[in-house]
Amino acid sequence: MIYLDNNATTAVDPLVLEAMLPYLKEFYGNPSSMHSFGGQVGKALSQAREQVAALLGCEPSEILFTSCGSEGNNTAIRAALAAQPEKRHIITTQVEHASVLNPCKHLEKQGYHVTYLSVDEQGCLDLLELEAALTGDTALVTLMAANNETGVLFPIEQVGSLAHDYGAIVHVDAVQAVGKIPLDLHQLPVDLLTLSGHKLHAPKGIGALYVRRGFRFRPLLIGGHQEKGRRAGTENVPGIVALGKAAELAQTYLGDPHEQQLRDALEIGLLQRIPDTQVNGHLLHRLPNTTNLGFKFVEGEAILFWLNKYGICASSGSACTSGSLEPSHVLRAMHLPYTVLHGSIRFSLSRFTQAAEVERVLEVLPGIISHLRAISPFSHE
Amino acid sequence: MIYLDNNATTAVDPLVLEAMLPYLKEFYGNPSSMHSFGGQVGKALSQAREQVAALLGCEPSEILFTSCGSEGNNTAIRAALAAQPEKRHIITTQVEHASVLNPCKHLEKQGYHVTYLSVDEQGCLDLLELEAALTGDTALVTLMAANNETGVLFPIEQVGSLAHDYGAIVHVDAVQAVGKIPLDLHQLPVDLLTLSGHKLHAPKGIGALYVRRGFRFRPLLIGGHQEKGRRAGTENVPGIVALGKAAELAQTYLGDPHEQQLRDALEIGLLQRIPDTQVNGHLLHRLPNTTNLGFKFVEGEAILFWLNKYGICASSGSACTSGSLEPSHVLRAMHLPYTVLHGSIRFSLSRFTQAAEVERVLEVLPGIISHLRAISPFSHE
Amino acid sequence: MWDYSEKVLDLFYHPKNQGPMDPTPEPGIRVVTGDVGSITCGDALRLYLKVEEATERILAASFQTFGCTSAIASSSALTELITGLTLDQALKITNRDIADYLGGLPPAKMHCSVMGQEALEAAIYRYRGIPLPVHTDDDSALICSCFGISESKIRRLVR
Ligand SMILES: Cc1ncc(COP(=O)(O)O)c(C=O)c1O
Ligand SMILES: Cc1ncc(COP(=O)(O)O)c(C=O)c1O
Ligand code: FES
Ligand code: FES
Repeated sequence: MIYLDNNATTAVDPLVLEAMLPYLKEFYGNPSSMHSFGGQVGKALSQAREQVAALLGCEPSEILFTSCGSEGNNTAIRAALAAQPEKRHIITTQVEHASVLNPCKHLEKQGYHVTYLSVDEQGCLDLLELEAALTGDTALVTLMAANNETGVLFPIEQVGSLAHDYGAIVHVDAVQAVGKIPLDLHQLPVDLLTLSGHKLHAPKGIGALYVRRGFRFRPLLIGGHQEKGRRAGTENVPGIVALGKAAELAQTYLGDPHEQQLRDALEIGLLQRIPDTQVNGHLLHRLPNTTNLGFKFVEGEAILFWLNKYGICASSGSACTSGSLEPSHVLRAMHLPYTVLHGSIRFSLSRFTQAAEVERVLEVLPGIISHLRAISPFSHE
Repeated sequence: MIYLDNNATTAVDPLVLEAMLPYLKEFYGNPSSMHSFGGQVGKALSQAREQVAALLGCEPSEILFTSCGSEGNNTAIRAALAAQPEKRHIITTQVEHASVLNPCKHLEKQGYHVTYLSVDEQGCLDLLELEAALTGDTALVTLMAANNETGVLFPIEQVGSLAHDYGAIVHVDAVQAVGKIPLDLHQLPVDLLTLSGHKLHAPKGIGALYVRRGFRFRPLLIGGHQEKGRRAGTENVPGIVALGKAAELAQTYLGDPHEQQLRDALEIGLLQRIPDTQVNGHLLHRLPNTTNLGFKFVEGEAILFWLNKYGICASSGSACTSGSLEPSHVLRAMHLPYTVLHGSIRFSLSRFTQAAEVERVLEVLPGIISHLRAISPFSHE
Repeated sequence: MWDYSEKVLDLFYHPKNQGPMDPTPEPGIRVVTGDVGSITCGDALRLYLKVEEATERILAASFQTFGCTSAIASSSALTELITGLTLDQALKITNRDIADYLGGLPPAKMHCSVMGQEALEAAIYRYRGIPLPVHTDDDSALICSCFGISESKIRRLVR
């Protein structure tokens, strides 16, 4: 099996599994308990918090653990609005993940005014548009660090500074960025930042939210005192330990050119072998592991099924919208031509991807595309 | 180590770990993905949903997976109020878990009127008090099936019927009941029911919410289409598989007298050996695994530290308030005398508890209590 | 789980000077007690002092405590700290001194050491026949988060 769908989810690193296993076996205590069996588990949580903080360049006390990226995004958006309850304006972008867009749509029904910033054909933001949208009534600017479908990076630093000039809170959905590109929250003008473990070789079911020190945070889940009252619920100890280890490992791999070299080899190789193909998204401002390619005149699902037949996993659109039949909202926002819109495939690599796997895609995909084009009524026009 | 704190959290059953491990290793695909690698993971989720449904006597489609009991309770309360937005009254009890009480307190600030039903000295409800509190404006009756501190059972069936007579939605926090006593949702007049995996030998970080078919559910976490749009976020696949297996195992152990026999041996043994000791909570309407004992004139934390020295894990109050200095709100609601209030200890057993472990407690605890009483200023008065 | 120092745990598991003091009169020596807290609020301390009347020196001290790990350790620490001091010297002992002697206490548990200071004050004032100063509600709120205003009133009634 050739797994090139790492933006959907990643394999748990064996070292991560090794780190978490004791907490699925002998160290099952509840960290809130009044015995040293539970107490020693509490120490493991502290260590994990330090590991995650180290990757992000923040303080351990600024990290709270969640169950996934979606919870992080939902929580951050609510917390930001609760911190400035008198303001009624939100700025986001048209290409956000559903776990940001859907809460925003929901808030529109509750009387919030939401600006969805557009992107250009390369998926990039226009800072002038952002500046024009910002007002003293803007409670929140929420945008992603890196796009899950195209890998395009947004200029968090500039956006954050501008937003802060207007007194808005800045939330960054960094689910796709964390572990793939360096982030330094000591430097970045960001108040809240979301990450999700299963995108960086930790298991599914664990995530984290960065909350800048001093931020008047209001929790989404209320109940017990866990996470200093910022997230109720018995802590997912094995998941937290795993995320800590995954963060530590990610840091050691940051800057390793391996993924980008293979991604470039794949991208260039396919562009050379398959005519009428284009890269979707800015060529430079992009995650090192992602390429989104538009194969004109063919349909994405058909390509995926063929790839699947060869044991190759890739994706069209984002994993959690691919159950629907609509073309990707991200590519539509980029105003890609219809010929490309329906035939775009995302390959997303990881540190476990091997050169031979890329080779194999280069071998089989040209045949698949030409087969599908042969039966397409459009390619002959 | 002698672990008698199973109401705080339980050990993962080795069979549960075995079932989930493949999903922490080779089967890491995203169930929403468009390749068969992700697809086979989707099948595992369906199976787990069936296993949980079988334990509860409901349909698989009525189960949605959450990250913990607290998320389940928070979600259920919000969903119930959203389903009847015009009603402004909630009924709960004084002895609920913080993840029910704190949302209720929060809702009071938002204009809801909340009735906190009292309990008697045995921790039992008065159905007449419930009936007197119910009105046509009651949106929700939320109460626990079994109390985490005393194990006392509430009469869910009668409460549910009464509540339904008045058109209220019924939510049951069954976090402590599921897996310990039989529950049959085909029969029970319940609309929403919460459970948490780590209380029944699944790992921390997974839970489930039962939502009666036809209930107009509104999700707490919004975003992707996971869980049929009822809970956004990439599914915690290993956790879900584990919960499924844990539910299946729990079903096979239901009715096994082992836990209750040991609990009774422990309780009777301690009552016989230690004077001025009482059982807190109704002797019959109680979980088979729990005993809460009040040792007069001594303080709970001191007892726990001594037990800890002998490698015995127990608890005073609920794990998530033991960080605070207040005596348990549950025991206070029962109006226990102050002599008992501060010196109460919960022992909670599991199917893994062994007779020799109970023996050991019977050996050491009498000495601990008499030592502490010797240095207490009250016992001589 | 509280992160207690070794010293706290040691004095908790092996308290020094525990138990009531023999009240049989000895010439030139007085035994007094100082009480604080009550069973209502979950912690109480009775301190016994054996004082040499000529020198006002504390010849021995012992305690009985109803309370948590740190309350028991604090009480025991107090008795060690004050043995051999004159009453005037002992009055200078603060709860900080007790906590320091214990190698520190978790912040949420600092109030457990305050009880020691209060009991000492109570015993010495009783020895000298001075009425006990009334602590304002503000003070007690500072002292212990489990003594709410109403509870500190209960506490005085019970006392
Ligand atoms: C009765 C009850 N409800 C809810 C919860 C919360 O469950 P969790 O810790 O999984 O959020 C617990 C346990 O802590 C409980 O005992
Ligand atoms: C950019 C982005 N944000 C948020 C999420 C949601 O993360 P999760 O699936 O862990 O809830 C994802 C992935 O699905 C994502 O790619
Ligand atoms: S042709 Fe099948 S989805 Fe449109
Ligand atoms: S005496 Fe330590 S908590 Fe009150």
